[in-house]
Amino acid sequence: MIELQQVTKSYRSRGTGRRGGEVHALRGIDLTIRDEEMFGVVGESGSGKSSLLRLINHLEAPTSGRVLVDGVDLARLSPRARRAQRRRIGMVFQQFNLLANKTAFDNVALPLRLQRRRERERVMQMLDFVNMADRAHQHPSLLSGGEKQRVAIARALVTDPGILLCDEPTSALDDHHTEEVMDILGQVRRELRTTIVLVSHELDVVKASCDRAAVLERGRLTAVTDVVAPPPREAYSSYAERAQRYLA
Amino acid sequence: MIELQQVTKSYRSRGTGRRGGEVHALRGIDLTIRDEEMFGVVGESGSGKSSLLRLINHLEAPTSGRVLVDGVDLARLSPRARRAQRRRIGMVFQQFNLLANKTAFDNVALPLRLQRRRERERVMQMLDFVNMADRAHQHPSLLSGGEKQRVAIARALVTDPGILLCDEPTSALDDHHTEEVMDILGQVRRELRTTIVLVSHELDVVKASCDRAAVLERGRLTAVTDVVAPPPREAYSSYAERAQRYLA
Amino acid sequence: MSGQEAAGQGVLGRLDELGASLSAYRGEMLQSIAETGVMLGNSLLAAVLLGLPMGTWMYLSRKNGPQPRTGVYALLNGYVNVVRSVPFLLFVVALIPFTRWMLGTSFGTTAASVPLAFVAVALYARWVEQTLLDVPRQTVELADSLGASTLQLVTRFLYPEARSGLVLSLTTVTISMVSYSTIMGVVGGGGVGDFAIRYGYQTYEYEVMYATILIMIVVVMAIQGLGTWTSRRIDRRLR
Amino acid sequence: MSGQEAAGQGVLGRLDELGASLSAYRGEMLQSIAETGVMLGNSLLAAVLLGLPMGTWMYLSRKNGPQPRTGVYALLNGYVNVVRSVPFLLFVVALIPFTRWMLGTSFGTTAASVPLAFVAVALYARWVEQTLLDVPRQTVELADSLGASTLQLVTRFLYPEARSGLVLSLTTVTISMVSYSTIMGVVGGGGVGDFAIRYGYQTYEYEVMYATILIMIVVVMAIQGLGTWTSRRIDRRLR
Amino acid sequence: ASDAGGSAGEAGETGEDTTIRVASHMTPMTDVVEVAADVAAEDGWTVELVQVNDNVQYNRLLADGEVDANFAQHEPYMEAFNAEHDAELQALAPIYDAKVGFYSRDYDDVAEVPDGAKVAIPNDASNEGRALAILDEHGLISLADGVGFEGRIADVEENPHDLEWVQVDLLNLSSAYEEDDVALVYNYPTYIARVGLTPEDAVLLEETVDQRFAIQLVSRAEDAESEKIQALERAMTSDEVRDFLVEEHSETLLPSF
Ligand SMILES: Nc1ncnc2c1ncn2[C@@H]1O[C@H](COP(=O)(O)OP(=O)(O)OP(=O)(O)O)[C@@H](O)[C@H]1O
Ligand SMILES: Nc1ncnc2c1ncn2[C@@H]1O[C@H](COP(=O)(O)OP(=O)(O)OP(=O)(O)O)[C@@H](O)[C@H]1O
Ligand SMILES: [Mg+2]
Ligand SMILES: [Mg+2]
Repeated sequence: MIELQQVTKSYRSRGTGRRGGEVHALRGIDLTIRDEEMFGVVGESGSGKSSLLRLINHLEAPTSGRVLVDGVDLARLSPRARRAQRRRIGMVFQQFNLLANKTAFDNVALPLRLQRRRERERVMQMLDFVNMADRAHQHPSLLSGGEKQRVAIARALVTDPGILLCDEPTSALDDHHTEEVMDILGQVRRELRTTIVLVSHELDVVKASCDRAAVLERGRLTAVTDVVAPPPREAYSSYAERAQRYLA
Repeated sequence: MIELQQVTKSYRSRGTGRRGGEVHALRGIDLTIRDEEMFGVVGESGSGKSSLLRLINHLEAPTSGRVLVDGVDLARLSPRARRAQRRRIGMVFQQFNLLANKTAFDNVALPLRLQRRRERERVMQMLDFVNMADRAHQHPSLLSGGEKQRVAIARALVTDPGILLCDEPTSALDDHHTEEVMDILGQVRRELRTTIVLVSHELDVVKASCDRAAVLERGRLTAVTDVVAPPPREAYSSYAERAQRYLA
Repeated sequence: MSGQEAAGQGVLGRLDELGASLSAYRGEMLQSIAETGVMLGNSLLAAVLLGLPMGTWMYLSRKNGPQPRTGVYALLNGYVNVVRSVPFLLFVVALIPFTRWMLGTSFGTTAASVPLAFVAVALYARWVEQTLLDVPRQTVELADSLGASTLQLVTRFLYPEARSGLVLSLTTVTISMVSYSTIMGVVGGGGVGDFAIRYGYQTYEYEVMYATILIMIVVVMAIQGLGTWTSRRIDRRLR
Repeated sequence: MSGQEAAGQGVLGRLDELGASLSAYRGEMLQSIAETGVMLGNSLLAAVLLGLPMGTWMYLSRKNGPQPRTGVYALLNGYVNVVRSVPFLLFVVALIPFTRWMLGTSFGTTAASVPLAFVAVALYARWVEQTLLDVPRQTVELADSLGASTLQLVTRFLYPEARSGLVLSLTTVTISMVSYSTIMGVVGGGGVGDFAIRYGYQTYEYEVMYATILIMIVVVMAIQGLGTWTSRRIDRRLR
Repeated sequence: ASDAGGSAGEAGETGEDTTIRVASHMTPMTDVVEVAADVAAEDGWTVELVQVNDNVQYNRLLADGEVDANFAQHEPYMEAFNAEHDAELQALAPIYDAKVGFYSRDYDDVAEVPDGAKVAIPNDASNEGRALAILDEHGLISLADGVGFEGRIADVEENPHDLEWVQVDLLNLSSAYEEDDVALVYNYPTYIARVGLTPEDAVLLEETVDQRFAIQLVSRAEDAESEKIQALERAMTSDEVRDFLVEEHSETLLPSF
């Protein structure tokens, strides 16, 4: 369970003297995300979505208020204990953040290596899970966007984290690859029972897969809605076919 | 009028020896785009959309076949005449391609300067058209994605080109900014009677604004459809409100 | 007189000596600073007037550049590599006939600027090439799509976008030139470095030597500071 | 004997002479190449063993770095700037007591490696800092999100991602060292550059000088070529 | 006073250490050392040549006990070093002398040299003083009292002919000779030979040839009597060295022993 209690986050603006000042990215957020749910966070650009996500694994410290993950406040831990805690929270980035000089396999193995674990089996199992086992020894530059994101998801899941944070995991992808990735996330949730927090500005994506969603507007939480799933999409044999049907 | 006659485009693959070879980006395309129409090009990633667009202003030369713009084959022109021809075709890029060290004003003035024209009025008029007159003296780094793209559109239009080529002009933008930009393109077409070629993988965008659309699949033209416009969207006061209504 | 007093006097004496020897050399030191100024000024002028176009040409003519010309590139690249690898002292000596042909004399501060200029041109050309390579490909594409000529591509697109990098690398070249100019005493160029060597090192006036070195460190840091500041000021890429 | 014949003999004679003088010096030339090798080897070893950690530390401790420490940064940065601005000859001389304390002697090829090492460390540290700055911020963020320690950040994330840049800048440092080593004759370090100066500049054996310079150019180009090739090979960022 | 030097000396006396390290600068000095090395080898000594490419380091090395002797300088230069560094170096034997002087491409006599002409002199302290002293001796300039051979340009008190100074590296002086508007060029015979001249062609020669400026074999004062240094001195002043100087360098150098 993730709890945000009266959380505020402000940044010193990056501008030079004249335009300097505080940016209030989040203001007085109270929010509880339940175990095993897929929770969406939507909002305009600059509304504070990424900030909220980054507070959960303490990549940013809250300016005021508390962030509890399974009852633990990361701000109060020693750096060492905080690192240990972070390892229990996976993160998927918008730009994939794969290491370019490592193969898909090595990228997925990386979190295990950081814990001095060498588990080939586990790595291959995760690559298999995201359907990338056959590309294990390719470098990211040879993979398509959707493939890269699948590897990134495998990497986030390989240590079996209880929580998976996803910051716009599909916005760099076209429709086709978006579906691919969202299918995987759905599967993660069903099969691994991971709590997933999904930040996105694409309403379709959130509507199609989340249980609940928070709507942010200029740093404030304007609503937490139960999401009503849309009717399932028609299945097409190809993008071209679908495009043609949709446009006509 | 833009005509593609039996156009083929292949690239030498970038790979090293082992994986080297030809990539057939476009195969035997026959296509006519009429004056003053808004023409969509859709297709999966890698299907050849950008290649097709870049053939029109001859940023790439066709491997075989002919590309005629208003009856003229750019491949047969001298470099000088080709440059003159290109100046009559505006282009809007996915990543905006604004010069970071020039203000919005200077970016828009740039195409005029290349022709040794100094027309302050004209530049301000275009900035006004895209609703950016009040930001004229800001540098791109201070503008939002939608604002940047609007400046880029003003730049493409400032020389009053007969044709506007847009390569995924909205895919770097969120829904909100996408609407903003598409509204401007609609206005361009209505008010300036410019022929617009719009490449996008976002079907919604194409469906909402194009008259006709070509569907590409692995370099082949699978269809040219007349687009049926969708019912107009409901008007919401804010993204947050719309998000809430859509998700629930 | 106690030992302590003697020691005290010793220190004072040395300070006095330092002051005295420095003020005795003030005129010459100022002159040597002026000489360094002349040598730097000339060679940087050459770097800007010749190195900049040369580096730009290398950028344009390289294999995947906007106007590939293998021959031209190989030539320019060869020049840069050769100038970089010949021991500078020998380079200076080898250039004497050329300098004399060009300026009528091969000795003195102006003449010393010639070999420095060759090196500055080569170093800056290489930096310009590298800096232009950092300009995003899309900028070149934009220029193409707007029908810009090659000259316009360079002056309207590449230079404005790369300007902060161009300033920063000119700074680095300047500092390298300070260090190269140290050798120019060999052909009567003078300069601060030569002053430190001749008046400090060779005649064992270590106060003069250390004072001069201090000046050089300050000057180099000032150049670096100015360069960094300027390049930040004119960089609008991120805020 | 006709004039033509005489001229022909003249040319042949000169060629013979060139061959003769070169082969006469072969032993010494080989030795000087070996000396340069020793000096380069030692200073590059220092660059890797000390300059790499130092540059990394500068990257980590700088103002917006992962672990800002103003004091540490100012210190390291000062070292780099000072070593870069002191005339190298004077730097070599100033280090003599230190070198003797460390190695028991202050002359000869090994001792000459000491000042070279100082410079190599400073230059490489600066390059390493710059190269690591080119690693995308997101990579650091990824390391953080995976709970990596600082050591892991460096060894598992930064170095693997920056490796081609690190190799390329080591190449540049190596070439600078070839040029710095030219001066090491001052403390009896020998080396190719000193060889060329002694025989070319001081005794007017121009054939020997040109031959030596040619060797240096070839060596520098080979180093550059090897460096570029290696850095391309290990770079998987784009294909 | 140097420990290192002391122990080296003792080793020599006990016969264990037969290596004599001699620092030198450039040819022909280094050649002389090599000739002497062959001579000393006959008596079982190994002379090791340490080449330094600089005019201060051979004295540093000697004062610091890193070499046993050096051969590169004249006595006044050595004394200047002693004075500044509290060193006790001692000149043992003059080996050869060079007839330094001024050369001119355009004039056959100093009297023809016009006022305001350029004069090229070396840019290292020891040779600068020597060059100025020659001009002083011939009355072209006058130096401040008491500077002797250690004058710098700043010590020129009267310069009636308004001579303009061009200071360049010793080795570039012969290049300066070919310069158009340089009227007088100081030089050593060895280097001026490069443009085909000998001291005969000089327009001004050093007059006070009192061997002050003969190149000396130098050691630390305390080692001067050691067996090792004695052996070295013998070799350096041997007939072989004299023959070498006469045969190879008779036009430019005079043996001084
Ligand atoms: N490191 C930072 N320093 C200063 N301001 C920041 C920083 N990070 C974010 N901000 C500001 O905080 C606000 C919220 O940013 P945040 O990245 O959380 O928004 P977002 O909803 O994720 O937007 P987007 O959809 O564009 O990613 C914005 O105004 C942003 O400019
Ligand atoms: N310069 C090039 N060199 C080699 N191959 C290229 C080049 N440009 C494009 N290609 C290849 O040509 C094919 C079509 O590319 P194109 O960019 O036209 O596709 P696209 O439909 O625009 O895709 P996307 O939606 O990803 O932009 C792809 O397989 C691509 O890898
Ligand atoms: Mg965000
Ligand atoms: Mg494309």
